Amino acid sequence: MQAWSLEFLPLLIVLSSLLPGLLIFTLKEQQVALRTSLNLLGVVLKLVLVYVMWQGVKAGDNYEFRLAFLPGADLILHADALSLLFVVLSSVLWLATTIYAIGYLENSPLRSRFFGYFSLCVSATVGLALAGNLVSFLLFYELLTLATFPLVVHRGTPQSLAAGRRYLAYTLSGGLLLMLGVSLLHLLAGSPDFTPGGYVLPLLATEGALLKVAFALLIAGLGVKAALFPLHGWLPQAMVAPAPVSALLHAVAVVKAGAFGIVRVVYDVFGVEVVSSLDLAWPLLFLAAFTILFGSWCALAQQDIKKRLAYSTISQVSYITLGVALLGPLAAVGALVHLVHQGVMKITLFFCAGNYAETLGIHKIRELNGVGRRMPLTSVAFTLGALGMIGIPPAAGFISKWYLGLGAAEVAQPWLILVFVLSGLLNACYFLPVVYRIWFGVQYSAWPAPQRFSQRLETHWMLLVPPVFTMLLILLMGLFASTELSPLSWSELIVEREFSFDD
Amino acid sequence: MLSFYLYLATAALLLGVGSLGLWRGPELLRRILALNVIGAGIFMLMVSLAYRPVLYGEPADSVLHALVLTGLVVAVSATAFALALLGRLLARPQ
Amino acid sequence: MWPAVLLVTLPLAAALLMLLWPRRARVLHFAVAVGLLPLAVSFLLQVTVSGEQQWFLGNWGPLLAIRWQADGLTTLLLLVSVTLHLLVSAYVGSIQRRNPLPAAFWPLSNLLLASLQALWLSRDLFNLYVCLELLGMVAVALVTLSGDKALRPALDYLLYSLFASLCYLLGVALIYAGYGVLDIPMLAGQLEANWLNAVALTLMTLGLMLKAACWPLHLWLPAAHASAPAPVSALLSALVVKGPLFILYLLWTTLAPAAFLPAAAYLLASAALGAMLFGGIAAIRTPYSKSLVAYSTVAQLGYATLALAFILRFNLPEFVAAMWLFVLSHALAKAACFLAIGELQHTLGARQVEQLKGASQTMPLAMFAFAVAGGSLIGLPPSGGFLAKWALLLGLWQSQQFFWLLALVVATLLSAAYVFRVVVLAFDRAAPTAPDFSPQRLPQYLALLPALLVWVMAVFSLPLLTLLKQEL
Amino acid sequence: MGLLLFDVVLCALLLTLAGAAMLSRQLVHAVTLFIAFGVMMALAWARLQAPDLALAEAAIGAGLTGALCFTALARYAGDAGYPKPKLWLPLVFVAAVSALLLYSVFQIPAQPTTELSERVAEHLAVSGVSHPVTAVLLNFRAWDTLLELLVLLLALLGARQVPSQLPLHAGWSLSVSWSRLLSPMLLLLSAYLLWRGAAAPGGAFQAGALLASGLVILRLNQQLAWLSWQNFAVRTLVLAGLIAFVMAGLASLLLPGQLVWLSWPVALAGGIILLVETFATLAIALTLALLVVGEPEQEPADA
Repeated sequence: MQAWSLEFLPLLIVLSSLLPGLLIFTLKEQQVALRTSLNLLGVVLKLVLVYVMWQGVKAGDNYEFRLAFLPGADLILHADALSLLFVVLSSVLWLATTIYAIGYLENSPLRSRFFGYFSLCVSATVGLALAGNLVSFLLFYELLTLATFPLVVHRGTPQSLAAGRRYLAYTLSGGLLLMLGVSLLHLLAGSPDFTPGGYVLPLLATEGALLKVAFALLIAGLGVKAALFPLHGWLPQAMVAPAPVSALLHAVAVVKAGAFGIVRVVYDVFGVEVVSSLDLAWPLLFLAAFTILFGSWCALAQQDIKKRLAYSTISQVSYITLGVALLGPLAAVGALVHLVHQGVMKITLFFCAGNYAETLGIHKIRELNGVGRRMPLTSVAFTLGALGMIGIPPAAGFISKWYLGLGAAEVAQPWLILVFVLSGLLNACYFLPVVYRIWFGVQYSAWPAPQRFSQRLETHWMLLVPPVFTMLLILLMGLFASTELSPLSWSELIVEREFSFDD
Repeated sequence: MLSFYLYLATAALLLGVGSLGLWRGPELLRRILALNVIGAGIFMLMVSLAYRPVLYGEPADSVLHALVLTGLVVAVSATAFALALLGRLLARPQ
Repeated sequence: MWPAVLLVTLPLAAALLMLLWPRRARVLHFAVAVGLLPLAVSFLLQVTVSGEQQWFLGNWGPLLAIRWQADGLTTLLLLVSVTLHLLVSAYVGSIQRRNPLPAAFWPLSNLLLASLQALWLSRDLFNLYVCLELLGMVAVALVTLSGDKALRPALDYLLYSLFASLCYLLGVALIYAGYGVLDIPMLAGQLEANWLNAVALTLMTLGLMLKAACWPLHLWLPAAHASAPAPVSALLSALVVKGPLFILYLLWTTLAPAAFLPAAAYLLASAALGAMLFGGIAAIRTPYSKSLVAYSTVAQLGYATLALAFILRFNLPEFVAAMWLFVLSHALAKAACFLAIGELQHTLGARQVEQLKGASQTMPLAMFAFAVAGGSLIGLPPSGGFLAKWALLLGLWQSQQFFWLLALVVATLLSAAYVFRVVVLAFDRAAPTAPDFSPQRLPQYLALLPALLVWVMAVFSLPLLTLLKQEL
Repeated sequence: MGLLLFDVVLCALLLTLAGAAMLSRQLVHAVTLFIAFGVMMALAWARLQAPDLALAEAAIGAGLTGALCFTALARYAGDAGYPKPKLWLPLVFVAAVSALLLYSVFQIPAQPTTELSERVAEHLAVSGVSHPVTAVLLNFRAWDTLLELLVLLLALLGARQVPSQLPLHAGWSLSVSWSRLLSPMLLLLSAYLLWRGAAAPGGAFQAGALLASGLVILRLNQQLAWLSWQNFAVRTLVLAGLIAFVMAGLASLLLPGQLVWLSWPVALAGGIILLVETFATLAIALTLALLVVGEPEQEPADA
């Protein structure tokens, strides 16, 4: 691999969505073809570049791009196994979501603005994944907030504006806490690159109290985006955004950014050793466990499909946090693989919810009665996603929950198994009735607002392909979990690299 | 020596009187006058300071005199501008 | 000497010529404004390379002469003033057809630049008084350009400003009474901690705080800045209020005896706290968009004042860097804000914040400029405002000021609230305010330019810190 | 002893006049008292051995400020009355502040630091003039003076932005003839003051202010129709002081060996100062006159 590509590939991966995004802003509303091709060009380019980088990282290449930024803290884009996991996830799902969004927003106004911010949002996410130190992470974390805000308020209705205000209130406060934490840590330890095993170990003896403060600030800041209880208030409201936005927000961009940040902070900043010797994991563990149950419990009460999915996200993302907080290798595998699996499953569910809403005008769960016959493919995808969420094999969700359970057993926290079982039951309680209604419910009234998008297919093909594609991913990830290509084996590789420093 | 302190005290009291006028007003014109009284107090302080060497048989401090002269011109300019603004403000149809 | 002299005299001479031949004013103005930019840049480079320079005007040697000094900070301020001057005049030129400012704008803005440059360079207590007085009067004259509605704010501004200069002058007189010296570097370290100096410094500080609109002495600012024409407000908020702040910094970092520093730090810090909180709250509550930006100036100056207070208490390089980074980034960001709001206000015929509904569809560029500049006001990375806040945070952590960290958090949230108050409205699609005429592109781009500059600033943090001679 | 008595009376008078001006019920009284106060100030300057200031104060402080104030006063004719302002709260506060200030000024050491004066005396010989105040103003601290001329110009520019019409009364024949007699004398007197400034009290400001009063008197008596900003020659003269100053500064910077702004070569210093002062006098006179009498008729000019 040539030297320049080692340096510039990470930057190119960020730019491959940023530049098309900026170009799209300047386009006129009617230039549909140009806009679409720019979008797809960006997606394809990014996927190719990510593939090259994946091969490189597997071979042990060290990709790193540096730019002088703050004194003592460069802006670093660095590719390691963990960042690549997130980069691959976001690029693949960006492909699906872009196609979906093109179909979803056909003929709606202000599309240039939408796709512009959409690309910025993905750039920020990828940048965040590649960020090589805390300061760079903070930068992309804030940019992500700014890029997603216009998407949340895209509809411009009073509801979406209110949701946007709340979103900002939460995420900006979170960003601020993160900034406080990052600056404190910068003062204590500087801002070196993320290091497997962390870099604050030398400070453990002298600065224990301040390290605890920094950890709390960082987790609180990240917890806002990861929707940890009690910082989750923005998420259910943000549902007013268009379906592709919700899909992206929940599966990759915002929520996962928080979870990913927690992974980074625990493994690569503080390190398992420091976290356990400062007893920092316990509060996080309890909080995550509570959020899992709380989210599921709230989801039960929701009658709106997207709202139910939103609360389900709150619950599911906390599995990742929980897995991280367990501090064991098996739990870590579970957490990382869940990061991917949950993303793919949740995006499928949101695509389907969007399809129901767009094609038939269905927003409430009771309106789903009998929709399986009208939209079979979408419904199959939805069912598979739901089963995965509950953790039923062979869907991907089973794998991650299995590893999390093993992890809990490994670190001798059997009570957590109880949490998993309880949460699984709750999951079943709020997903199975929906599935039941879809397939076996009797349609009791006409569809609220049916539209005919296609002669042969149940809906527009661009709305149908993405959920089917992600559904296949769910199946494949579940069935071929043991192959080398699967997220599971990649997660195992990451954990091997992370934990080899602690043994 | 006594007169030196007398003038110093007068300067301080002029500042007080001017501040009183500035606070009370009520007319804007009086406030502008009050600012001038304060200015006069400061100039008197400076001129008294310039007078100090005279007490010891030396010539008065010419630098301070020059500064006060500059200050006077600045003060009259500012007053003129303020009065012009005031004039326009009052002449304006309500 | 030449660059320094030309940076002051060129705008001055240009103003005189414009007054003689008003018809040529615009051509002359742009020729000079464009010419000054490379001059300021080369001066900056020269000072960077060969270090601090100073001159005794008239070649009379210290004590007798007025001292000019050009260090990194001064040249940076000179450059920023020249840049914003050029930018704002380009904006005025670009809206000339639509709503021309009175012809007096051209000479007055040149005089404003000249007096600012004179102020940045001067290191003489009395000369600074004359500069302050000059600056105040140009500023008031510029405010009156928007006609009769600005009369009362302008007069109030003038009276407050006069009173403030008199306070300052009294302080100078008292210092002179004790030491017979007006030169600041010569007085450095000389002042004893006695009653007379305490009174003198208090008076000067109060006067300067009144001029710099430090809370609670800010009462004149919102009305004056809101009623001035938008480009003038941009200059006033971006540059004019920074002049007294600069003098305040000079006074307290070089002149004041160490025994006074803690008390002054408390005074300044409480003023800063008030500014950050009440300025922010006022900006959130005001119904008018320009007042919002004006109150935001009050709030933002609070950060710089806070940094100054902590310079006095702890003398960490972080705080010095924070103060001047705040000043620089605020200058650029606020210019962008005022130009953008002015453009929105004029095109949409909207004086109230509520009327900016849907502006992101009708005038995306101007709104984007406002949002980008607002990002720096909030301190989002990677903007200049972030840089400043980062330095301040590091300093506060280092000196373990947990209360002030909390205050900073609250203040930042308040600034986010007032910036996004506008931005959220701009995304309202329900009933967008229709533009009165088709929006002009060039002025909007000109509003965007400083906003982008302030974000670019973040990349140049290291050179900036080198110039400010601060190592973090 | 007699001098002290004079001082006591003068100070008491000053304070009384100022206090009365601030507290009087009617504004017209306030202005009158203020003018009287100005005259007394001039007296005080003379007593304190500041003849330059006495001259300037007499012309600028008492004369021109008074004229300006009366002009403004005319506008208050139709103005509604104001509520009687509070007295005691401000009085108590101000009394406290004054007490503080009194205490502070008594802390001022009676022994002056004379280093700066010595420096002035030392360099007076090479300053080009023999009167120290003029030397400070136009040589040692010439930059202050230049900026101060700018302040004066700005007052005019600012005032021009906010024109307001005052009806000019037709000249009263007696005053017209008197003014014709008076003004050449004023002109002569101011020229003398200017010339004298090089060696003795007097100089550009005093001369300019005196000349300005002559111009104002004539203008108010319907003379000098050319006295308007619109007139190019007038404009040139108003700016002449600054232009001469800046040109002299730049020119001297071009001379070999002169590396610093506003440093006059020793041989030319006297000439340069006289040149600058002459133009400054004209500029000050015209600026002040324009400030007092305003423009005959206004037309807002757009860029």
